[in-house]
Amino acid sequence: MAFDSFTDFVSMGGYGLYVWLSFFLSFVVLAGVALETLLAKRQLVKKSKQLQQRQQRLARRKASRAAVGDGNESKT
Amino acid sequence: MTQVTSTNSSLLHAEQLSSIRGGRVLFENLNFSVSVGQLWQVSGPNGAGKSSLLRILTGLLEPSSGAVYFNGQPRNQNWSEFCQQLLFIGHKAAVKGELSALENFHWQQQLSSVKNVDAWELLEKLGLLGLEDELTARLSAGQQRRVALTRLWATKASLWILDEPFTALDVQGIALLQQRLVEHLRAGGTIIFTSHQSLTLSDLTPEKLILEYQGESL
Amino acid sequence: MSQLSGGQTWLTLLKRDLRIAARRRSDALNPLLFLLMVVTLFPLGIGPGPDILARIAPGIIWVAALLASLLGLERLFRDDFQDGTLEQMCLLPQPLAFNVTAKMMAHWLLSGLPLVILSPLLALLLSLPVQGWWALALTLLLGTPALSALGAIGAALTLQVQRGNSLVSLILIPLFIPLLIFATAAVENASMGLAVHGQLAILAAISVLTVTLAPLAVAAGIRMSVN
Amino acid sequence: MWRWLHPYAKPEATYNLLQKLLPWFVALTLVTLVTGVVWGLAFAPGDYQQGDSYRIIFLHVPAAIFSMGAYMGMAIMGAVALIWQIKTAEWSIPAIAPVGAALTIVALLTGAIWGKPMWGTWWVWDARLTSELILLFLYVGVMALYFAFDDARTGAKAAAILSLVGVINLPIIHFSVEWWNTLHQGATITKFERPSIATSMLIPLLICLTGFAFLTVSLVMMRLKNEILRQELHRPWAQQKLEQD
Repeated sequence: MAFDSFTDFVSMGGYGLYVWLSFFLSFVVLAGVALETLLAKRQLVKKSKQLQQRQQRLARRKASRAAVGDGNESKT
Repeated sequence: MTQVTSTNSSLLHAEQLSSIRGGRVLFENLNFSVSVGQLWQVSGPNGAGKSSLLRILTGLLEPSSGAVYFNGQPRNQNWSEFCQQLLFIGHKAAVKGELSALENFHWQQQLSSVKNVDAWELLEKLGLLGLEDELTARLSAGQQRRVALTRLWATKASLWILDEPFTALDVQGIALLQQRLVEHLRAGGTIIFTSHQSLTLSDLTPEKLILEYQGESL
Repeated sequence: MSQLSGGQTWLTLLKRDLRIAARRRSDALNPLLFLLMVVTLFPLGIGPGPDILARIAPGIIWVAALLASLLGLERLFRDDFQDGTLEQMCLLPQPLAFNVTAKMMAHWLLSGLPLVILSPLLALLLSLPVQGWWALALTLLLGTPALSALGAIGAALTLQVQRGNSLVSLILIPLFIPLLIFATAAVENASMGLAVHGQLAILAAISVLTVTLAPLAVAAGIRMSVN
Repeated sequence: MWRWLHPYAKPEATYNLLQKLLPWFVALTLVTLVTGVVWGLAFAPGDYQQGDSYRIIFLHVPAAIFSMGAYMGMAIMGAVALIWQIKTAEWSIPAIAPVGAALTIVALLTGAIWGKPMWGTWWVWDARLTSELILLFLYVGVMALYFAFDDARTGAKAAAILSLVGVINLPIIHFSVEWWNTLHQGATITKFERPSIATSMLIPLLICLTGFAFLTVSLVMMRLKNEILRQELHRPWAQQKLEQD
């Protein structure tokens, strides 16, 4: 341990503000990137659900159209 | 010439072409061979991927998968020769609005290195005489289209790929263009084009390639 | 072979661009007027004292030149892109990377060269010492080809972007920095009567490097945009 | 060998690999970073010249090194993407750029904060800080270009080309700024320059360096996973993956 007491550790020989500020800001920036990545994932989940609903609507439409049609259409 | 393959007789050969645009499958696993002297019509409803297919054939667009062969070889390997043989007229007419009809023709002629065409005769044929000094931007859509089509009369290319060549043309223009297409085919040329309307090209019936609209995503 | 040689195609493309530019003169003229006006703003903003003006003249002129060169860039490929000429350029038998140099050359003739010609006037307005005049003209002559080449990259990459002008600036300004540093240093040295060969050589080297490599990036950008 | 792989299967395989590896990398990041930072803050001896303010070095140097490393990595991926047409390499560019930009911001912030006690001012036009600032601009350009396209695929390709253009310019920019700095500030000795560093300080610094390396890689992997899903959103496998969590 390079410091005698906890207050010493916090004050960093008078440079406490600078040292702790830089560690804090760095943490904020890097954690911000990680957080943004996780949030983006959520957005993707939402978008994927939307896309799937659209696909289902299309599939349903297709199925109903095939049923109405002459009936001997091959499935694709 | 040197390479003898199964696709040797075909000028342009598409293998397993697929195109996905904006998350939508336009077409999948398309195979066809275009032989020298053939006329091909690509048809289908709006959004079926006709233009995309033509652009893939010209190499402007990368297919999502599959490959295009020219003279039996991968097209990108003899790209320079392919470009010499190719004439492509797309949706965008490649006509400069800041230049007159005559100048536009002049530059196109320069780039295609065809020297023996009488510009005045051609302009007269296309009904552009008297407008030759007018800036193309001030001409009507049909007239601009005619300026773009002057390229068909001043080219040495044998493979023509035309995207909706008949749009904006009047009856006369359509007849003129059809006549030119027949002429090209008689001379041994090859044409691939898209059109909504079915054509009556005297005794020629085009090979048909019909694309269907694919609504669903992959 | 009756096919056009690469050189003929290149010249044809260049001549066509110049012809079109002659039809819309304001496109080439506006950036120059912009440059002139920006340069006029500085004496008005910081006072007309010849000492301070002469001290900062190289920086002002070069910064203004960089900004002016960004102005017309959006148009470099945009019209050709929209009317389909760019597609046809992709389908010429000659390599696209070679053909785009014709467009870069046209751009330089219309934007870089007038700047060189205009430079004595700018030097005069900012009371640059006479020894600095020729250095300024030389740095512009050596540096502006790189501006056109880098600018073409920015223009090609942003073709599909609507209103991409601010984006082009964002991309290009960091890349312009070395030119600014060496050019202003050369002009400063020259006005103090010092040797400038080193800086000019570096400027020339940067230009040569940029002009040879940029067409590859421009061609890749155009193929991507036409896609 | 890439050619033989089925083009559709490739991104999925990459995704699965990333998913398998990511927990390990996150764990390694946490272990090394916490060790390095605690060691550097609490156990490493103080500097006889700069006192305890030098402890910022444990953030500043790794961030600066990997901000440039990330750019190199991005440019290499850009080259791979353009030469061999490998999609995942193309998509890694929008994944790397924000991480690199964040590291650059960290390097700039810590540099400025360190500068205050050392030089008495928050910002000096020191060659390294200036270079770092320009690096940030380059990152911003790549990101802005990527986001300007509606189509994420085209955006990634444009960003790939730009990152390559940037990496060729990077040495020129660096050299010019260095030269400009000596020209204008002559005698200023940058205080970051240390002839030698005591072993007791070097060990925690090295641990911090590995920590930042793992952090960079982990963040890039996280973002690349997202990017692959974004680009493959219309494929069933991507939708299944997104449903699972």
